[in-house]
Amino acid sequence: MTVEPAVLAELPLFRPLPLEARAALAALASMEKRPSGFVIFEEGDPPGDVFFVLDGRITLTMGAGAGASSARSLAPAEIVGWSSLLGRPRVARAVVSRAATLVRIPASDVLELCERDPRVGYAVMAQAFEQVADRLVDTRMQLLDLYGKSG
Amino acid sequence: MTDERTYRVDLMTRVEGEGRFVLRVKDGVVIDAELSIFEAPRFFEAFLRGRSLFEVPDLTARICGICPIAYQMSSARALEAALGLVPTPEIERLRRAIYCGEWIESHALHVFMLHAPDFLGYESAIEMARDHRAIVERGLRLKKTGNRLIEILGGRPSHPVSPRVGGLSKAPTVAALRAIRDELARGLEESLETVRLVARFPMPELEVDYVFASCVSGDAYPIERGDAIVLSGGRGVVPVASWDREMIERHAPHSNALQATLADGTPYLCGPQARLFHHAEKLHPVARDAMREVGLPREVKNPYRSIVVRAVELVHAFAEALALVERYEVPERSYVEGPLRAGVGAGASEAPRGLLWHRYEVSADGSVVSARIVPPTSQNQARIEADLRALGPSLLAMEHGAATRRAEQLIRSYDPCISCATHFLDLRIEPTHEGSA
Amino acid sequence: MGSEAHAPPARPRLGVFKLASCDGCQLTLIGCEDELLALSEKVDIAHFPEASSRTDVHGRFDVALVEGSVSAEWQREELLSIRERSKLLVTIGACATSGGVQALRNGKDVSEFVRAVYASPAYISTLDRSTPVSAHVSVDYELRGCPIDKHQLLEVLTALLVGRRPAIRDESVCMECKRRGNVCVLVAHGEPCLGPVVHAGCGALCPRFARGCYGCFGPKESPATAALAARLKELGVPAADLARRFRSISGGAPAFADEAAKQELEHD
Amino acid sequence: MTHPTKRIARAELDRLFALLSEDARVVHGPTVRDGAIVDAPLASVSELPIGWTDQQAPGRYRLTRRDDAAVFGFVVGPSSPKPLFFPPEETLYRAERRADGKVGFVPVVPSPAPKALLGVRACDVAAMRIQDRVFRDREHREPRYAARRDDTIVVGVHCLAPGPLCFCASMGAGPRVGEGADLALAERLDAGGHIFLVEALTARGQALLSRLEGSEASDEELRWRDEALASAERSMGRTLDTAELPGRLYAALDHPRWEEIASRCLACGSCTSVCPSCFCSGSDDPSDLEGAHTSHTRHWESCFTSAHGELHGHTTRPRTSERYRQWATHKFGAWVSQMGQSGCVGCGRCIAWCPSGIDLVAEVRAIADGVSPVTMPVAREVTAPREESLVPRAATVLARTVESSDVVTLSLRMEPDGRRDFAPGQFHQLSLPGVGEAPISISGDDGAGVEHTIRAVGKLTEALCALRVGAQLGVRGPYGRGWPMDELAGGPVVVVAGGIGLAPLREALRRMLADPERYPDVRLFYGARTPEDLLYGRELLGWIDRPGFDLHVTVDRAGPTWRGHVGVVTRLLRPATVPASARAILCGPEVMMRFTVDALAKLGLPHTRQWVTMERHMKCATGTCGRCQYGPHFVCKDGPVFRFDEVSMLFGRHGL
Repeated sequence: MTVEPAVLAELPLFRPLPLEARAALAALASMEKRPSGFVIFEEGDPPGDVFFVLDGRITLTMGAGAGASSARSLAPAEIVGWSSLLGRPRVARAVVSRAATLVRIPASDVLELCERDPRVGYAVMAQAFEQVADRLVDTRMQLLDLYGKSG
Repeated sequence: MTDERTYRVDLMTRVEGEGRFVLRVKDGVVIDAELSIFEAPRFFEAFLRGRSLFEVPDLTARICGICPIAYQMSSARALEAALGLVPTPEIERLRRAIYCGEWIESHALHVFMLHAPDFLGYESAIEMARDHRAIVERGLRLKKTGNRLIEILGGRPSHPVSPRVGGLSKAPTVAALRAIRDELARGLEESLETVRLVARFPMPELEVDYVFASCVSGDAYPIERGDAIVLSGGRGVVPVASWDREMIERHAPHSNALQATLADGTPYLCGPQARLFHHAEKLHPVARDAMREVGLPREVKNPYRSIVVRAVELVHAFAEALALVERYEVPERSYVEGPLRAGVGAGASEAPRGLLWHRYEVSADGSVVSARIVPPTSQNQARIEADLRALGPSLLAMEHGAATRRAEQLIRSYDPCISCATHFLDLRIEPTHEGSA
Repeated sequence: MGSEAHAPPARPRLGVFKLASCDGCQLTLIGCEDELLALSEKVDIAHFPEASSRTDVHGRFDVALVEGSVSAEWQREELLSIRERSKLLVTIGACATSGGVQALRNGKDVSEFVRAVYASPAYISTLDRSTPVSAHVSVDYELRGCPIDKHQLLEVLTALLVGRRPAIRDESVCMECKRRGNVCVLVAHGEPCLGPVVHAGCGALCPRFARGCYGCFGPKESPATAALAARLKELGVPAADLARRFRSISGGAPAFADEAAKQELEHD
Repeated sequence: MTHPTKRIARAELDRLFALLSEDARVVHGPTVRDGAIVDAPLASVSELPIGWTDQQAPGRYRLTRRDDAAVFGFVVGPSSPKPLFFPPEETLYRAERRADGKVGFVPVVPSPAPKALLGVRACDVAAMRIQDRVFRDREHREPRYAARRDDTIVVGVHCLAPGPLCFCASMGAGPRVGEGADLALAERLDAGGHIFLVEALTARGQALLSRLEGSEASDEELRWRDEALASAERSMGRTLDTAELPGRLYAALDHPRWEEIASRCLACGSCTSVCPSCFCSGSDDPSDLEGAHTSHTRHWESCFTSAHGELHGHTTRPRTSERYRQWATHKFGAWVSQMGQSGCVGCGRCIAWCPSGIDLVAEVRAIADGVSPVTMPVAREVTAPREESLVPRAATVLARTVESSDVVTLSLRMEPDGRRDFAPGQFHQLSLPGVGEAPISISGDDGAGVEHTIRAVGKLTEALCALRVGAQLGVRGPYGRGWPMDELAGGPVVVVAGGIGLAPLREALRRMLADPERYPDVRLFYGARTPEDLLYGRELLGWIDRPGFDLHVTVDRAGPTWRGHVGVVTRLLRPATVPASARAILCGPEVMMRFTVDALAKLGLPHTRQWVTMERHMKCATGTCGRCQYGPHFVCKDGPVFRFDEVSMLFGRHGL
């Protein structure tokens, strides 16, 4: 499925881009529908594409095996696979927990775009940074055991 | 064919502290009689060195949980001798009162909880209570009264806080001490009952010729004060300060024990029988009547019969305590003080289980230079083993278990206080601790 | 509850054990004159050599009361065995809880001690340190005191039997002293008193008898030993004396041992 | 103010004593014991400390002889009247738990002999008024205190020669004996002789005065007294500026001096114990060997003990600096919002009897002088006191529902009448004789009984969770301030719950859903650790289709079958789900509420539109034990629900 540039305008990460940049990215992007239970990537996989949730729900879990714990579920418009923007392996496992529509873009194309225009690069990275920081806060709250200590 | 029998108990029960005994009889001859103690040493004499002399009664109390006042009193007396302090008669009466509390507590504990089950055939007083609840409850009541008396005068039964060098840190109000009067009066009645009770106990036979050693305390039956030490058998009276020249302690490898004997090697006995022998006429008249009533002689040669002597002393302690409480007035001072000086002093008193002797050397700044403590159980230990040897042949006619119990019962007769003894008794710790490992 | 017949629950088994000690703490159990017989109906006093010839050297226990410190190797071995066989292990008293008065040997040359006391030192086998039970095995509850207080002992036994936390306060002796209406010996008489840093439980006995607390119950929670030492110095207590006061009945407790060491350093 | 005043001779004191002793009244007064002047029952005037005085300095007190025969020629000793009315240790009730699971409670209320107090200083009279307010004249009237305190005759003594540690004038408590005394004496000992001016402050005092032999006091004598009092006021050993002191102390919570004091403070509790107004207490439930018979006892406690700050097995004030700060800020600060007056009367005892010699006045001045104050809450209106004996009543378990592996809901019938009155957000004190007592919030009314959802985290909650239908337990309450149901009406309501925090919110939710006209828009945001920890699952599902109700649930960790949100509850709070006009009520652990409050504030909800429930260890639940004191509030009676701005100053801080 092809992706309309207008779809990218809905995603916070790409909202700062000039129209032509969004159109260029849209040409590289694809849209896919995935059923519940589909594994988008596993923790530790090599870097690859980045995804965005259009609808449905994606759950990220960390720590494979019996001790797996859910980190968070992602709401529409959130980025899935930000670590690829840094060229790092996947830090979590991403599973579709409610049938989802995803936009897929190769991370290398996004990075290339950023390098070409540092202002665009700054805007994209600032957005990505904020989403990552947000997740860090959540993780911290989970570590604090937000619901546990009371009687 | 040789007939060799071994009677042994690896963990002695109903005694204070941990010990075991072995009695071996071969072809009717006792070849080994050994009371050994595997209690770990605690080094009191060693760590007292360098402490302030005022701390000594608090520390020596910790030698024994049953007779701490005896330790406090003997050490305080020794230190007073070193400093040249002379407590007033009022202070001495207070000391006698608290010491009576300890006699009551310790004798009631021993007579009812530790020794009586032997005579009536039980493993413990708790078990005995199923059939003889009234007797056990009486024992507990008497013991409680002793403890209460100590509490009023010293705060708590074990390691009371008031005894100090020079006297007691604080004297009770008249009302506080009188509060125990009725309890003591009832205890006096019940202790008389106790004499009658234990006098009826079936008594195993054993006759021993003892050399008796006991404190002399003026005209009084000796409790809290030893002016001198008297020996029987024409051996005369020894000043407290030179007791360590009359008596020697020997490290006897065969018995694992540091044993005291007289200088000529004669074992001697201290404790209730010795006190009665030397001082029967000084007992309170009520106690003397009780003696007469049950036909107890002044010289008790059967060690098992010490339970009756203890009961008589219980009567005496109650009568004495009652009199002291009734006559009590708050003294001007509850302790005497004086300047520090370098010196040496010895002191003795009569712990419930016998003569307790202390000697200290102190420096001019009031710290302890050296300490020596000779507790009753160490003095009696050679005697205990000698008595075991005497008992040996009579056991051969008995079933083995009963014979072993009879031997253990004999050791209990001396009310041995093993923790007290430990700090000086030899500790040849055997590789296997058969008692509990 | 249904109507089906239930066998009465087995009485919990109690064991009383002794290491290096004076017997005063286990004597406290016999000293519960009013409660002893009732207690023996509620619990099976299966091993208590001081009180009964019925012993169970190898048995299992629901509650083990351990008196005394570890000061010989065989005691360490016995302790490991007691721990293995007991559901709950309760230390009773200062020896078991902090090493006791015999911990005064710690840090000293014990062979010299042995020579000082014993005529034939060759026979003596002992560890060079007297250590608390908790240095060797895990402890479920530590009951303080030299000796322990009988009401606290009953409270611990009751709480363990009923299944609640023992109501034993870790406050200072001052709290007890004030509740009793004693006049503070430190403030009113300048008497050195360890009460402000010592664990309550004795009923503030020493101040009641006009003397300063000497620390039978060991340090309270967060004991301000340095602050107290500073204050006592203002009152004229020399460092060497302070060191001895902290290194006494509960001298093996780390808070007191550390303060004593500080004062000894200063003195030297 | 003129009161009838007589001049009596020194010898007439004996008659006064005899009058006070009438009707078997026990006369308490100062006397010499153990090197100090202490309070004790007296047999005669001769037992008063005639010719004695005291010398006081920080950490030092010495009794010395005067060179005259003054009867009241000293300041104050270590004991105050406090223990006569609020004993250091007492039994409040006895409880029984029978083999059949039934429980019984018998209150212990003393019937003491009536008392007269002779020679009470102005500061102590003021302290008695403070204690009256704590135990008798506020929302609750504690019958034991009242039994000891009512019908007590108080003969005060004007303080004409204050000591070096005195500062009653700064605290408005002296040196003139004020309200609370029946008679006030002024002792005059000069060349003119040894006399007393006796002033009647009450009708009862007047009646006594009329029976004393003496003449009406002359103008000269009254002038002498007033001048002596004025001079005493000027010669106080210490002074303290109390203007806006609460606000200044609370503004200085981070002052480095608190830590410095901790290097001198022994945290021994001597100061609070000698304080004539300190009222904090702890309680124990000693039982017999079976736990069948229990006594509930209360004892003096101190904010310097670890137990006092205990909350769920850890202590909230582990540091001495925090404990000292708690004491000083309570005494001079929180007390004002709680009782309408400072807790300090300036008697100086805490300075004299501090073994370390810490000078409270100097410390407070060092910390609070020159600090700009924060705004403090005002004291709440004192309602007519209602009898509060602190004795539980029996309740019977009607139903037991297992909510999760460690959470159980018990529906309880209150014996004997089955009443079910409570407000959503209030709590009950649930107890099991022999095991203990704890505050448990009320989670609902099921039409037959009052529901309590309990998580098994300790010995008591484990035992409560194990109770079977038909078993009994003890209940006190309901206590506390619940959710602001009236203020929530009208607009959108956001309800945020974490874990078991849904329990105290459930009844509020039920009532809102049952009344859609008042509560047209209710949104529940609920987070739990795992799907298994979610409470009331079936009931929540039943609510989903209600018009005007929105449910958002999230869990921290989920298995593969979970299709819902994963992540912390704050992630659910977005502009799309939280209208800026909403009011919010929150319940969960403190850390969860802290993040939630911030998230809601970002979405436009000011602190004044958010309510939280506070957790503290509620022991007495009536504002008399001091355990749950939280800054200027008692959580048990001023909370547990607070509008967030009432606690925002303290929220999330350590050591409070």
